[in-house]
Formats: sequence, C-alpha cells, structure tokens
Amino acid sequence: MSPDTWHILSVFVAFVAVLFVCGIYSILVTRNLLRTVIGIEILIKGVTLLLIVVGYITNQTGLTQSLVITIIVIEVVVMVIAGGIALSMFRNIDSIDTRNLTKLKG
Amino acid sequence: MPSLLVLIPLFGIILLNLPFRRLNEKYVFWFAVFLLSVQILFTISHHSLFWQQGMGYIDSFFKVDFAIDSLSFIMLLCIAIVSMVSLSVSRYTIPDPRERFKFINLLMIAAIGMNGIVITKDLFSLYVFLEITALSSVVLIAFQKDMNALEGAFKYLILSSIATIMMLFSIALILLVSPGTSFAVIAAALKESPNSAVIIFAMGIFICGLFIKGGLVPFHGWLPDAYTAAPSAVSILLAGIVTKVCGIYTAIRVIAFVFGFNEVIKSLFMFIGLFSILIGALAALGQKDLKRLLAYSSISQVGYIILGFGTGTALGMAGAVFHIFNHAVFKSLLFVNAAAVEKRIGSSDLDRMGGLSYRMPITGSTSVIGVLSTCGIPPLAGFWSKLVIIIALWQSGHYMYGTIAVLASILTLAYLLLMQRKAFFGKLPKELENLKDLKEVGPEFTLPSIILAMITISVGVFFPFVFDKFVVPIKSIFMQ
Amino acid sequence: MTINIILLIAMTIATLWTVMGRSLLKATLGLAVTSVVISVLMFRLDSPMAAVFELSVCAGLITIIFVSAISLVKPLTHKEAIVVSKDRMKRFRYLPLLVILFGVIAGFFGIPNDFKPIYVALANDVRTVLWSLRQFDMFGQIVIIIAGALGVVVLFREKEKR
Amino acid sequence: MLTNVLLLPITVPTAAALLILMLPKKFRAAIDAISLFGSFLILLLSILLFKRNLSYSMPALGFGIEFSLRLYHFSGFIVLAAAFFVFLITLYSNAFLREKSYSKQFYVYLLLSLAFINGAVLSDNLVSMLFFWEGMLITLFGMIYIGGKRSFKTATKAFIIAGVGDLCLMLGVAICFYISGTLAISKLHIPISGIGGAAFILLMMGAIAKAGSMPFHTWIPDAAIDAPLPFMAIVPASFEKLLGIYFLSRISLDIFEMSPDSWASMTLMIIGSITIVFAVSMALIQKNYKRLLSYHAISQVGYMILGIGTLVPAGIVGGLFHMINNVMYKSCLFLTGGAVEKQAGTTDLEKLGGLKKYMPVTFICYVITAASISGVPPFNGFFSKELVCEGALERGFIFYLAAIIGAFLTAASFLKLGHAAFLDKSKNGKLPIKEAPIRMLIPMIAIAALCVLFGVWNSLPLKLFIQPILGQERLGGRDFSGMPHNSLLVVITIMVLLGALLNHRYGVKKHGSGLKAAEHIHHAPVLSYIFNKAENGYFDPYNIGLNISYGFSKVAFLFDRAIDWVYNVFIIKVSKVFTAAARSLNDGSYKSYIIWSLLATGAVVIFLIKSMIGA
Repeated sequence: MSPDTWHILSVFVAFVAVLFVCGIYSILVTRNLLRTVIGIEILIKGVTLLLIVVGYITNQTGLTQSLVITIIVIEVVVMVIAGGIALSMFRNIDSIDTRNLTKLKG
Repeated sequence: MPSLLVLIPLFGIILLNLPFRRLNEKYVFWFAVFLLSVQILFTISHHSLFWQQGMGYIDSFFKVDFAIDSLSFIMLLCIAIVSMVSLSVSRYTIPDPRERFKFINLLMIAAIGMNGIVITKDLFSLYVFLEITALSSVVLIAFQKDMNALEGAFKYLILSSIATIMMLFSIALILLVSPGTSFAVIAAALKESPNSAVIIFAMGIFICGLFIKGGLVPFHGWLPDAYTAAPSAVSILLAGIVTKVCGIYTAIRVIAFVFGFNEVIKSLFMFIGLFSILIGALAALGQKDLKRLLAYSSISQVGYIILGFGTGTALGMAGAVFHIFNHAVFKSLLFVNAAAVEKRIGSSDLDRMGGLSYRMPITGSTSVIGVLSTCGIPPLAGFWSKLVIIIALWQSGHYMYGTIAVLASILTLAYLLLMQRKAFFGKLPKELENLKDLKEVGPEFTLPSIILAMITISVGVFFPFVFDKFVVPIKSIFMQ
Repeated sequence: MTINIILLIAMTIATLWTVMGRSLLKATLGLAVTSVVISVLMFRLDSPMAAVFELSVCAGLITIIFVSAISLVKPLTHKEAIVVSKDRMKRFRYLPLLVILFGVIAGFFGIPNDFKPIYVALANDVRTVLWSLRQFDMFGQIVIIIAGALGVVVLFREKEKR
Repeated sequence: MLTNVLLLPITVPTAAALLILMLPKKFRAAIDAISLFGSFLILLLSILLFKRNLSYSMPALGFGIEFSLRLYHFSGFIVLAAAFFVFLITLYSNAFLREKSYSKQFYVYLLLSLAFINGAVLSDNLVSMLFFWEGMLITLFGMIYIGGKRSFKTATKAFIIAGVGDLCLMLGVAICFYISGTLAISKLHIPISGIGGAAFILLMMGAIAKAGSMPFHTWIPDAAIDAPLPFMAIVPASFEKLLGIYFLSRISLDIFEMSPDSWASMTLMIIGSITIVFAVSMALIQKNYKRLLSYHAISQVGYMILGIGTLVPAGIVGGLFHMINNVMYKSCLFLTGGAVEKQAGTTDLEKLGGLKKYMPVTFICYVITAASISGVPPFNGFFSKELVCEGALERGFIFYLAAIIGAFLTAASFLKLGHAAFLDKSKNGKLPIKEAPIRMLIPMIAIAALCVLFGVWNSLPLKLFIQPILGQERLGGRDFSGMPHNSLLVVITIMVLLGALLNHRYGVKKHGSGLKAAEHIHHAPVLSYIFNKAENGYFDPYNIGLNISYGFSKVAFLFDRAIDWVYNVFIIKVSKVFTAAARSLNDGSYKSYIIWSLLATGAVVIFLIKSMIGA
C-alpha cells in the first residue's frame, strides 16, 4: 500500500475513532435522552466520513457516495423516530431523564 | 418473481394510505391477509410454473438478481406464518379501527423489510432492510405509548443503532478490499486478501452487530425488555421472526456465503450458542412475568440454533435452519397463548395466575403442545430439530457441547413446566374466579393457536417427509 | 493533506463542544457545525454529491428536527439548569483527556498495513451507481420514508381520549 | 401330530383351570365335576403316555433357550404319579372343601400346579424347566394364602424361602450355560471341579429347597396349620418331593459326572442324615396332628437325599423307591388328618382321643400308613428304608446310624400320635363323631391298599418304575426286588422297632396318657433346652434373614433421606443462585447493555484476531 494512502487512511481512521469515542461517551454518560440521540448522530457522522475516505482511497467514490446518501436518508428517519419517542416519553412523565428508563429489569 | 414479495405490498400500502380513509380501514385487514397468504402459497409451491413465467417480467424491472434458495424459502414461509398470526391477534387486541389501520400498515412494512433481508444478495441493502425492520418494530413496540412500551422501544432503538453502526463500520473497512458490496464480490475479495487484522476486525464487528440484533447472551440486554414492553401482537412478531431474521438468518447467510467458515468462527459460534442456551434457560427459571419468561426461553432456543450452525457441518446448519422454522412456530404459539391470557386477565404476572385451563381449555392445551415442542418431546417438531443439531454436534466431535446441550433441555423442561403449572394448571386464585369475562378467547386467538399447534404436530409426526422436502435441500446449499 | 488535518481537528473540537455544551440548543448547533466541517472534508475527498447531501440534510434537516423537539420539551428552569450543568461538567471532564490520549494512540499505532487496498480502474459515477446498480436500496429508502411517516403519525399524534 | 401330544399334560390342566376360573363361585357342583373329570382325563393321558419316548422342541428366545420337552421313562413315571395323586386329592377335596369358600380358587391353583409340575418334569431345556419351576412358586403362594386370614404371613414366608431356592437354581443354570454353552438337560455333562462344583451346589440347593429339606423347611410346619389341608396332602407331601427329588437325581445322575467318593455325594449324605435326625426329633415333641405329620414329611426327604447321595446302586434305588412310597403314605396320613379335622373339628392332640370307636376305617388306614412310614416289615416303607440303610452302610456307619435313629424316633412319634388320637379316652365332650364321608374314605383306602401292595409285592414297583430309571449298567446287574438280601440289617431294624414299642409303653405307663408318651425324651436335660429354642423359631433362617433385612432397611432409609435433601433443598438453592447471576445481566439500564455489548465485541474481535493471525 503506497505510503501516502496509508498515511491518509491512518489519520482519518484516528479521527473517526475519536469521533466514535466522543459518541459512545456521550451516550453512556448523559442523563438526557436527546443528548443520547445526538451521540448516535455523531457516531453515524463518523461512519459516513470513514466511508468517504475509503471511497477516496480505493477510487470507488461513486459507490461510497451513494452508500452515504442512503445512510443519511435512513438515519434522518431514525433520528425522527428517536425524537418522537423522547417526545412521547416527555408527554407521559414530563421528563426525558434516562434514569426513568430502568423499570423493565430482572 | 421475488420482487413480488417486496414490491406489491409497498404499492398496496401506498394505495391504501392515500384516498378515502373509511373504506380502507375496513379492507386493510383482508388485504394484508391476502398478501401474506399469497406469500405462503408462493413459498410452498415455488417450483410450479405459474410463478416462473407469470411474474418473471416484474423481475426484469429490477436489475438486481435475488438470492432465492431453499434457505430463503423457509424464512419467507416463517415470516408469512408469523405475520399472519400476529395480524389476526392484533385484530382483537387493538379495538380502535384507526389504530389498527396504522398497526397493520407498520406490520406490512416490517414484513417487507424482512422479505427484503431474506432475498437480498448485497451486504449494504441487507443493512437497509435491517434498518427498515428495526425501525418499524421500534414504532410497533412503542405503539401504545405507555411508559413501559416507550422504554422497551428506546432500548431496542439504541441497541439496534449501535449494531447498525458496527455493521456500517465493517462494510466501510471491507470496501477497502472489495470492489463492490454484493456477497459474491466480497467473498471473492476476502478469499484472496491475506488474513489482515483490519479485515478480521471488520468481520468481528459485523458478527457482533448481528449478535446484538439476534439477542445472543452477552448482547441480549434489550430483548426481554422489548418483548415484555411490546403489545402482545407485536411480541409475537418479534419473538417469532424478527430477531431470527435480522440476527440469525443474516449471520448464517453472511458467515456461510461471505466471510466463509473457519475453525475459529465455528468455535466462537459454538461458545456463544452454548452460553446463551445456559444463561437464557437459567434466567428464565426465576421469572415472575410470563412474557419475560418466554423472552428468555427464546434466547435459549436461539442459542440452540447458533450452536447447530456453529458445528459447520451441512447437517448442523440444516438442523439450525429447521430449528428456526420450528422455533418460529412454537414460540409464536406460546406468545399467542400469553396474549390470550393477558387479554383476559389484564396482566401477565405468573403469581396472580393459576388454573386457567379450566376456563380457557383451548389456550391451555395448545400451550401444552407449545411447551412440549420447545422442550423437545419426541412426537413434536421441536424434538426432531434438536435431535438433528445434537447428532451434528456428536458427529463433528464436539461431545462436551452435545452433552451440555442435552442437559440444558432439562432446564428448558423445568422452567416451561413451571410456567405451565403456575399459569394453566393448579387452582384458580380467588380474585380471578369472579372475573366475569374469564372465558375462552375468541377465534382470533384460538384459530391461530390451533393452526400453529397443528403445524408443530404434523411437522413432528411427518418428519421423514418434511426432512426430505425441506432439510435435505438446505444441506445441499451448504454443501459447497 | 495538512488542510484535512486542520479540518479534522476543527471537527473534533466542534464534536467536543456538542457533547460537553451546557444547554441542549448549543449542543444541536455544535452538531450542525461538525456536519458542515464534515461536508467540507467530503468536498476535498472528491465526493461532492455526498457532501451536498450531508450539508443539506444533516446540517439542515436534523438540526431543525432537534430544535423543534427541544422546543416541545419544557425547558429547565434557570436554577435547575445551573445544578444540571455543574453536575454535567463533573461527569464530562474526563472526555477531552480521553480524546487526546486516544488521538495519540491512534496516530502512533495507526492501521497495520498488512493488506493492499484495491484501486478500481474505472469508477463509475454516482448517478449511474445510485440509479442503475443500487435500485434495491432506493426502493428500501422509499419504504423507510413511508415507515418514518407512519412512525411520526403514531408517535406524535396526541391520543384523543386522554 | 404325535409330537404335540406331549404338550397335552401341560395344556389340559391349564385349560381345566381356566374353565373353572370362568365359572361363577356358586356353581359348586359344576366346579367339583370339572376338576374331577379334568384330573381323571390327565391320569388316563399319563397312563397312555407312560411307556413312550417322545421329544418336542420349539425355538423360543434364541441364545440356546428353546421350549423343548422330552418324555422318557423317569419323567413319564413322575407325570403318572402326579396325575394319580391329583385325581385322588381332587376326589377327597370335593368332600373336604364342601362348605369352604375358597374351593374354586383351590382347584384352579391345584390344576395349574399340576400343569407346572408336568411342564417342569417334561422340559428338556433348563430355562423352560425354570419357567415352570417358578410357576410352582406362584401357585404355592396362592394356595397357602387362601387358607385363612392369618395365612398371609406364612404365605410370604413360604414364597421368600422358595424364592431364595429358585434364585440359587437360576444362578446354577446360568453357570451351567456359561460352562457348557448349551441348556439342553440331556446334553449337559459338567465335571464338578471348580465352577462346575459351584453350579452343582447351587442346583442342588434349588432341588432340596423345592423338596423341602433341612435349611429350607421352616415354612412347612407353619403352612400345616394355616394352609388348607388338601394343599398339605398334595404339595409338600407329593409334588415337592416328586419334583425336588426328580431334579436332584437328574443332577447327580445325568448332568454332573459324580463319582461315589466325591465331596458332592458326601455333602448330600450329610444333609440327608441331618435332616432325618433333626426333623424327626422335632416331630416327636409336637402336640398338633398336622404339625407332627409335616415334620415327618421333612425327615422322610432326608432319607431320599441320603439314598441318592450315596451314589451306590442300592442307595439310589432305595432313595427313589422311598420317594414314591413316601408320597403315598405321607399323603394318606394327611388325608386321615383331614378326616379327623373334619369330623372331630380340631387337630390338637390334647382335645382328640378315642376316635377308634367312631372312625374305624380312618383308624385302619392310619395304622397301615403309620406302620409303613415307620418301616414295619410287610409294608413298602420297610423295603425302601432297608435299601437306603444298605446303601448308607456301604458308604459309612455314621450315616447308617442316623438312618436307624430316624427309624426309631419315627416309630416312637407315630405310636404316640396313634395312641393319643385314636386309643386314649376321648377328652372333648363332642361325643357323637361320625365316620368321614365315603368320598374322603375312598382315596385313603386306595392309597393304603397301594402301600400294602408295593410292600408285599415290591418287585412290581421296582421293576416297572424304579430300576429302568437307572438302566442296567448303573444297577451293577443286581435286582433289588424281593426280600432285602442283608438279613443282619433286617434283624437290627426289627430290634429298633421293638425298642420303640417298649419306649412307648414305658412313656405311657410313666406319664399316663399316650400324648405324653415322649415327655421323658422331651424333658431330657440337654435336649429340652434345644427343643424349646427350636420350637419358638430360634434356628429358623427366615427369622434371622428378617432381622438382618430390618437393620439394612433402617440404613437405606437414612440414605434415602439424604438424597431427598439434595433434591429438595440443595438443587433449588443452587439454581436460585445461578438464576440470580443470569438475571443480574439485565439491570434495566440500556447503558449497561451497551457496555456489555461493547465489551463482548472487544473480546470477540481480540479473540478472532489473535487466533486467526496466530493460525
């Protein structure tokens, strides 16, 4: 693998990894439901970025772009649904604190 | 022809949703029933010429060729059966026609998603249809919008998003090596490329993503919560088929045809399978809630499937697929009974139940059949598939796994008979006696449960016929 | 290549700000900023269509959704906001350390280059791929959009009875 | 067609038994008629079959086990004897069981046990013989059990003792099969060294258990009181002796190659002589008519075992001749006992007495058979005992001495019995006792006449029945019919009998009544201690076995409690712990699920990379 592509790939992968860490950390630590959804959004941005980089390196930009477009469309819908759930939860108990989400256990 | 399974329902739904609402609400149920029965008919008689020419030209519309082999046919059959059952149960549990209209639409979308997964030959469209099924199941779980349902839905959503992110991550890494994303191309690319850490990392991530979707033990957190939170009709769909298609079928398809089998993956699957059998059964032993018990029991049964698949031999995989079919049938049977009980008593807490089979004989007896088939008692279907799996284990030399799997079926017997005794036998508690409408449930429940019970019995009794017609062709797929 | 690295660093800062931002609105804005930076990066990695999409949908649509969701949710009273933010800082102070540490490790190890990524000679254009090769995915997108619509109807509609 | 005629002795009695079983109880006359006619038919059949050599075999279970029958002189003789006595006993019990409720059951068991004995005797394969042998066990239990309310204990006792005997038999059969590879009795020739010896001991124990000799005898005296009398007359008196001694002789003559001076014949002779002496001494002190007779049945078996054990032609012929004689006079004595019981209402000697005047025919039959059992010259008992004594003398003086003591005590006890029951002044008030009904008298008179016939003209039974069994070479060319050759023995026997008479007169004078004639022996210093101990069952192996098993069951009970604890308490506690552990994974918060999933993914990935790269 030519040195510079490897260099580009490793830099981007490093930063995607950082994005990944931020996303996971925010999902695990936050107590607000919407921030969890934002965390997932961050993860997805990281993956799209990685896809684009891979496309750039392997000269398959056409394929990766179409994949990214599909992903973005799908993730928008998922975000909407997640927001919807958060909202209806708020309507039920007037709070979107994740600590209320622990009744089903055992 | 396969496009019929995905295309027609979509157009149907679009048609239904647009014009005059009142008319559609009445006919949506029968339209859905029609579509699913067409699917059942197709899967059973797929060799007949009618399907080949008649619908051939629709396929030409799609340039993508579909992977229809006997493995997909069995899955399509399961999808159709379980969706039909869930449909008929929903007709009774969701009284308001407008709500039911939305419910049936979502159900149809979930069915489209699953059909898509089963017939796709492309890793990325696999992700797309996985996402469709996941999304529609999330909405279905959150359908009643009470606190529990939302909690279950949210957990399912978060975990399945994590799973999809993992899959996308691995697809991105695989694209480094393979020019396209269809199974054949990736398989070829992976074969030549040396065993590099990145590719193995990608494979590992993908497999774990599927494990989360399939609800195997270390990843199974969301499953019991999602099943108990969901309305009873949805938990039938979820337990019966969704986790199996999204998690297990995809694992089989991807591992067997894309990543290829090697000793390491086999031992991984075997270990995970065994682990989930044991933990699932042990956890189910101490449950107080009926649906939660059945959820853990399905984790344990899925463990059997993965164990069977992990042997790597053609017989083992055929046994696994056969167990998927059996499990879909008797698990949805048990959940139908749970739904009937919940409909009549209002709660699914085992301690408040007792002696229900006196008032609800059909539910009681069909649940006995379901219980016996799950435990693998000879005349019924469950026994044969478990037997095939254990024989495969034995032949491939994994004696220890085989013995533990057999012993675990004792645990299965324990918690299911415990459930049966607490819920259906024993004596009727006082507060249930005077409950006025504690009588047998309507045909929406009894009809599907009887049909499912009949399927279990007939598959069990006519096993040689079933073995040749279904299981042998599956073995041939995995042969090469 | 250095410009990419600068952009990547900007992205990381924006992400950190999103995650650690005190108020929810600031978090959504941070998200929009990261998405803008990412679309710029995409432009540089010659996949313009994806960049445009990212910009319009992620930066635009999702931010709008989040803002509308936040507005529907009752804002915290001022006093509560301070308590929550103080508590948040306590929890989040490890993140930057973690990020820097991780960046160093990733930079140092990087990806083992024991494999050679392929180089596809004639890469076809996005349009051809999207419309001719990936039709099944397009079909999937249609279905998911309908599912999303139904989901919104189910989740957002108030129950008449209550 | 001819071959399956051989099946008839088994099928006809069974058919008759089943027919009776189907009839409701109140058709008493019909039942009596069928059983009588059935036994008569079998008698004719066995007379017809007597002189033929037939064989029949039908493969049954494989492994060398087939259902094969073989009729030759010896088995034909046993079948004939059995049929003859069953006919007489049936005739007798038609009258005796008139008002008894269990008569129907009795006939069914009687005919079934006849079928079983025929089957056992005819069968040529050890396993099929075993099958019929076990059948006898069941009918034995059945017949004792219907005797009365208290008889269940005795029935189980008999069942267990006979069961132990049969168990030894089975083991022996297994060892024979192991050694010789075949189960056909005619083809078995096993040396008695090493395992063969063990096989012999086991089979011998099975045979003497069936015959009712010393170690396995304790159920017979109890059964004498509890079981119905016709049972005592037919099973312990004739069937057991016939079958047991038949099998013992087959073992010692055919199956095992035994030389006269081998250890096996020594053991047989010892057992025989011990049985003779102890059983008859116990008989002496009995106060009950039937118990006294039952002890004599045991001691007479001793003579037969001693006779066969000598393996000397004289001894064997004597033993076999004694077998048939004993069957005759023993059953007739029991029949007289039955007559006394029916007419006088009791068999307790204290209440009986002075029956001579009221039951003259019974008295005459009693005198004849008592004389023949004691070995008084003109009767059949004398000749067979002489032969046995001759054989015993040949093998060793001690055995001859035992035989003589046995003769002395037998004579003494029967004089005592006769005097107490028939000659003394009647003690119970119920004076007007009538003679027994005619149908009970006929069998008694017939058997008594036979005893005289076999005695006076003893060449008939010897030449016709006994000697052909051994065949010329074993007889050593001698013909044992006619007067005993060794006149010295005759003189000694007569001396002994006179001694017994004197002792009896002395006992009567000393103690007044006939009943106490043997008191002076009973209360002799050492003997009395042993007698009292034996009387209350101290030496009874059955009671010893019970105590041991009782201790053992206590231990087993504790062990069982421990297993219950493991299942009820321990396993539940353990499973609770595991269940809690399994469920701890789901603590409700999705965050822990995510953590678990990511950790597991990390583990899986590391595992895959390490093992794949490594491989």
